[in-house]
Amino acid sequence: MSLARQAVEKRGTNFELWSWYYFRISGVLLLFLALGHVYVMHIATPIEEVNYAFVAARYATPFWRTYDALLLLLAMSHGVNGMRLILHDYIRARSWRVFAFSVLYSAALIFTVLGVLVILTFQPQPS
Amino acid sequence: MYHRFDAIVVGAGGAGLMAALQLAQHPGIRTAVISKLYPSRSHTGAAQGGIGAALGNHEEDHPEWHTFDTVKGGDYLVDQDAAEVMCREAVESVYELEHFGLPFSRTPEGKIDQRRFGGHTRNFGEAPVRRSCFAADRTGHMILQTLYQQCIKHEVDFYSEYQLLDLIVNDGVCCGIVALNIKDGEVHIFHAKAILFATGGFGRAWKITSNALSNTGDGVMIAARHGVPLEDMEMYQFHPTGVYKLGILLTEGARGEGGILRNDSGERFTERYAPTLLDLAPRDMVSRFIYQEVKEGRGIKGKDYVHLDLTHLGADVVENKLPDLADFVRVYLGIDPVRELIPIQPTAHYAMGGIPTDIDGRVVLNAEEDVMPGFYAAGECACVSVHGANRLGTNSLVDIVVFGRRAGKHMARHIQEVDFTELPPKPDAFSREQLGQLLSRESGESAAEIRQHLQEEMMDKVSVLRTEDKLKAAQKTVAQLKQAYTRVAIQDRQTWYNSELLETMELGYLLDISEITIAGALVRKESRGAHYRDDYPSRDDANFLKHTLVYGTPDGLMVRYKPVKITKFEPKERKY
Amino acid sequence: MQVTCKIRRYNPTVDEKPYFSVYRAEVEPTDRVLDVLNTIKWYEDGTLTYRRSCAHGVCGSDAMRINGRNRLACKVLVRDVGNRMTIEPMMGFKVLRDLVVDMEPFFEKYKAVKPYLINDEPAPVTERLQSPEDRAKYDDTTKCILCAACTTSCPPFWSNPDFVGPAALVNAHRFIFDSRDQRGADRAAIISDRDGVWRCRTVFNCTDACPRGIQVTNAMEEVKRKLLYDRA
Amino acid sequence: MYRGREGMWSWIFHRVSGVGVLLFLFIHIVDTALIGWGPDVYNAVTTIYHEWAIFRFLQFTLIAAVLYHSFNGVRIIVIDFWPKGFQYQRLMFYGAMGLTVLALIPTGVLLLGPIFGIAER
Ligand SMILES: Cc1cc2nc3c(=O)[nH]c(=O)nc-3n(C[C@H](O)[C@H](O)[C@H](O)COP(=O)(O)OP(=O)(O)OC[C@H]3O[C@@H](n4cnc5c(N)ncnc54)[C@H](O)[C@@H]3O)c2cc1C
Ligand code: HEM
Ligand code: SF4
Ligand code: F3S
Ligand code: FES
Repeated sequence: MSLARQAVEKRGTNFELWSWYYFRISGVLLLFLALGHVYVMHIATPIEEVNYAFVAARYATPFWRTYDALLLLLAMSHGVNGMRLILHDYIRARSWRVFAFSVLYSAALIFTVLGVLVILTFQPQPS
Repeated sequence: MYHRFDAIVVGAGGAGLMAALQLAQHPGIRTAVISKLYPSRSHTGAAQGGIGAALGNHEEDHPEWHTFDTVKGGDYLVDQDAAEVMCREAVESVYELEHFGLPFSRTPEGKIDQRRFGGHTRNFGEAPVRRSCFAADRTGHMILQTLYQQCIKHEVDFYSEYQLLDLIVNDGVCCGIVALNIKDGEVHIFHAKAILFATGGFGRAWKITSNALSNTGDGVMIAARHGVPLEDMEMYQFHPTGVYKLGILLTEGARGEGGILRNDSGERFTERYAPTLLDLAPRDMVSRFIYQEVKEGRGIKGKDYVHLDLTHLGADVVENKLPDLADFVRVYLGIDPVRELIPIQPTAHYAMGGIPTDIDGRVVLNAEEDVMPGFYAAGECACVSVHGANRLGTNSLVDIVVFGRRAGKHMARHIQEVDFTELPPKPDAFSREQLGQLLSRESGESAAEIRQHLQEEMMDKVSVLRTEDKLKAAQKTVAQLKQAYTRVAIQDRQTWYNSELLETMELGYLLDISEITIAGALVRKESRGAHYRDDYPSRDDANFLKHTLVYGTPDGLMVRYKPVKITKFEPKERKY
Repeated sequence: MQVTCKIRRYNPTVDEKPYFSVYRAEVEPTDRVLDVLNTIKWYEDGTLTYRRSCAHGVCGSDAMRINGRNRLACKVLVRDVGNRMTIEPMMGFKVLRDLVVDMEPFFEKYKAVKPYLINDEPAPVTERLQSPEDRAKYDDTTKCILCAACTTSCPPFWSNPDFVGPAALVNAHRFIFDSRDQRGADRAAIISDRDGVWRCRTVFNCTDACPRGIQVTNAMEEVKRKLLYDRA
Repeated sequence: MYRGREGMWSWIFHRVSGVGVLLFLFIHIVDTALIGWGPDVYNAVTTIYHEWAIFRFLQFTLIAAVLYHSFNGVRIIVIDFWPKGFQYQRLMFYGAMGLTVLALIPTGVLLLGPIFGIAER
């Protein structure tokens, strides 16, 4: 079978196009969210003041919870998509690749669930 | 290894690919293309200026006018029946190339753009005509790419980096070739019903040349070894505008767009020699004008070159119509062609002569035109004699597409009519012995020194201006060099990708070609087209309106003649 | 002038691993690097192996790494590289011998993008018309000589040899943007594959390496945008 | 080795910074999750972040990575969507670098200053 035909057969969807597009869109959103996050947490607030109370106060409003949830989901999907490309680039052996992708996707799932749970369920305790 | 195909095409330049494409259109015919270079590396890709065809996209034009120019340009040594066929089929061939996808430059109406070229005129010599169809100054590149692309589309079988070593002839019938897989050094036998040689030119016999390092005339000499005579080998074209010292070609399109040649005092010297066509006179003449200027001390700073002046054309024309030329000049000379004059000198360029064929590409063996069944040739290695004593610019690309096409078609017919001829016993014995000798000789002469000596001698004595004395001297030198070559030794003993071995074999072909060229030049005691003899400065139709055929025989070279075919145009004095 | 030339050598049939040979040669500043190689091969070491043909940058035979960058040996002058040069084969393809690499996979990729005009309508008697503006859209990418300098300078390609690579994409562009071609979509299927144009990370090494001055990266960006916007 | 130019360096940095930020994101999720264990645990961890110089350096690097990745990300997007973008890729690389360095100055003073005794809070 010619290489050309193989490529056509393999495709079926335009997944890579959307992945590429998603990098750009999530990138633009992240530009504001991530830089905003860095600004708020590291520049505007002296880092010594970032403690339990600070976080608790912040999470009193749904705004910051939404903000953080968005940031988390976007950064995670964008970053994992990036890692997917990188692994595809550098890990050529099939077995290793299966292993690497399993690790990546499992980690992504576990950490996303963990992160989302924290953001949604956090209840400040009196200190 | 043994292979069997119906057709073998040796050479993947314009001529070879065009033939292969014709063959590929017959699903029943199995074709292989053998080439020592990857197809896209063939020297057709270097052609710049354009391909001539009387499309008349700008102004009235007719194939007959084109035929006349071709005949006159070739100083009447052209076989006119062939020229007629070529100029007629040029038109459909160019359209066919366009349909294949060739990206021609376009006129505002979207048609193929055309420009002027040396020697191409309207109404039998009245004034220059726009006949050269072009794609910027990369026409050859586009032809080569387009044909290669079409071959991919038609799934042609390529054996790239296989070097032709020998032709297999059994009892007068051509039945195969021997080739070396350059990569692993294995010798392959290709058995076939029809074999086409399209191996290109041999400019590397000269020191200053526009030709590729691989243009060494392999096919021409291998054919000659099997009793095929070589026709009109003394007719070798020097292109007027090669980059000084390097020989890299600067297209005639530059003059087609209005470029001017100037001598040391800035004079447009062509006015003195060719008042009508000026800088666009045919190449043999312009090259001679330059040699004349140099000889009379009007070369730049008294040296052996003159200037090509494009400064009045403006940046727009130079950058858009001659972009590659501008690039060459900038890279290799460090000069800006928009503002500065370009040093140029004539450069060995094109072989009008070669393996004699009829208009269907069949190789002919004598004046009676007896053919060698199954053997075809097309392109620069062949001589249908459409170029006679001097080829017009753009006519070589026409030659390769028209006669490549015709040869391919004829082969397809031939293949359906005949059976395979059996191979003779041990068809590869000669090649193996040749390789074995070169690989085993421990010490001896250096190929590089022989090559250098040969090229200098040919440049000095067998180029634009020739005399009996010079030719005799060159003949002696070449004989000595051939002697030395029998003792040549190489350093590389590997069979794996041994390029030194191949270069050394190629030198052998160049030596033989030079010998034959000189033999032809010595017997032609007249001046005609590219062959100019200081001692016989005029054309002599009474004695020399005929082709030379040089045969290699065990007792040395033998010269015979073949009449020129004249149909419409009686020889006249050639003035421009 | 005298130049010192360090060349990476390797003959897989006899050498265990690649090594460097150092040569000195007497050349002119205006000589090409190819002339340096020829001088060495012809007068010093006949076993030195490389490809070459046209000697003026139009056939694409002699792309190699000269002082760490992909160049055609016949298109770089000695005066531009100085009197010390290191010459190595292109990266990413198997070395066959010294500076010669295996080009088969390269041409396979080229073929994969269907690099030929596809137009099934019966051709007219004369030429198909095309306006100069339409012709200009793909002019740049018609210049490609398939030298592989771009593809072998591309980091994603080095690690992932399945990437079709810039050269094939340049040639796809050549046809996608040709108004006479009818089946850009077919070709796009291959290009938009996992190892298609989306693998390009805009590294620009390819553009820098292209001896024909083709804006390689831009050609790929045009292809990406075409895929993105033209969703027929 | 290949001697790439700005485009290659920008890509190497982009890739490295992207991976770096993603790894940090994983860590960051874990440390934030500790907040569920109450103020004592959480504050203990954040204190380490604040007091240990090495963590301040890490944070600085992280911010540098985020900044560079963001600015260069914009550069890539401009190249992708603006037909003339490719002509300015080199310029934009220096632009992204410049902005990163610029933004890192106040960050550096705030984060690293205390270690060297400047900008004491
Ligand atoms: C710089 C330059 C510019 C030119 N410009 C023009 C122009 O503007 N217009 C014009 O009409 N003409 C022009 N010409 C002339 C024209 O380009 C050539 O004559 C023509 O392209 C020759 O084509 P070909 O197919 O015969 O041979 P080539 O294209 O030279 O191909 C020869 C083929 O044979 C193969 N081959 C050779 N020896 C062997 C072997 N031993 N074993 C296996 N394969 C072998 C090679 O690999 C190659 O594939 C130009 C020529 C030059 C040098
Ligand atoms: C802040 C704004 C961000 C912007 C504007 C941005 C932009 C981009 C863009 C455009 C790409 C695609 C690169 C390409 O196709 O060549 C990309 C890749 C990547 N990004 Fe981001 N990004 C941002 C934030 C992040 C964050 C927060 C992370 C980590 C979680 C991240 C991790 C990655 C990774 C790993 C890649 C893949 C790199 C590669 O393949 O070379 N990015 N980014
Ligand atoms: S795009 Fe340029 S570098 Fe790439 S193969 Fe074509 S000519 Fe060579
Ligand atoms: S080097 Fe490679 S990543 Fe893209 S811009 Fe060129 S193909
Ligand atoms: S030898 Fe032809 S490109 Fe260099």
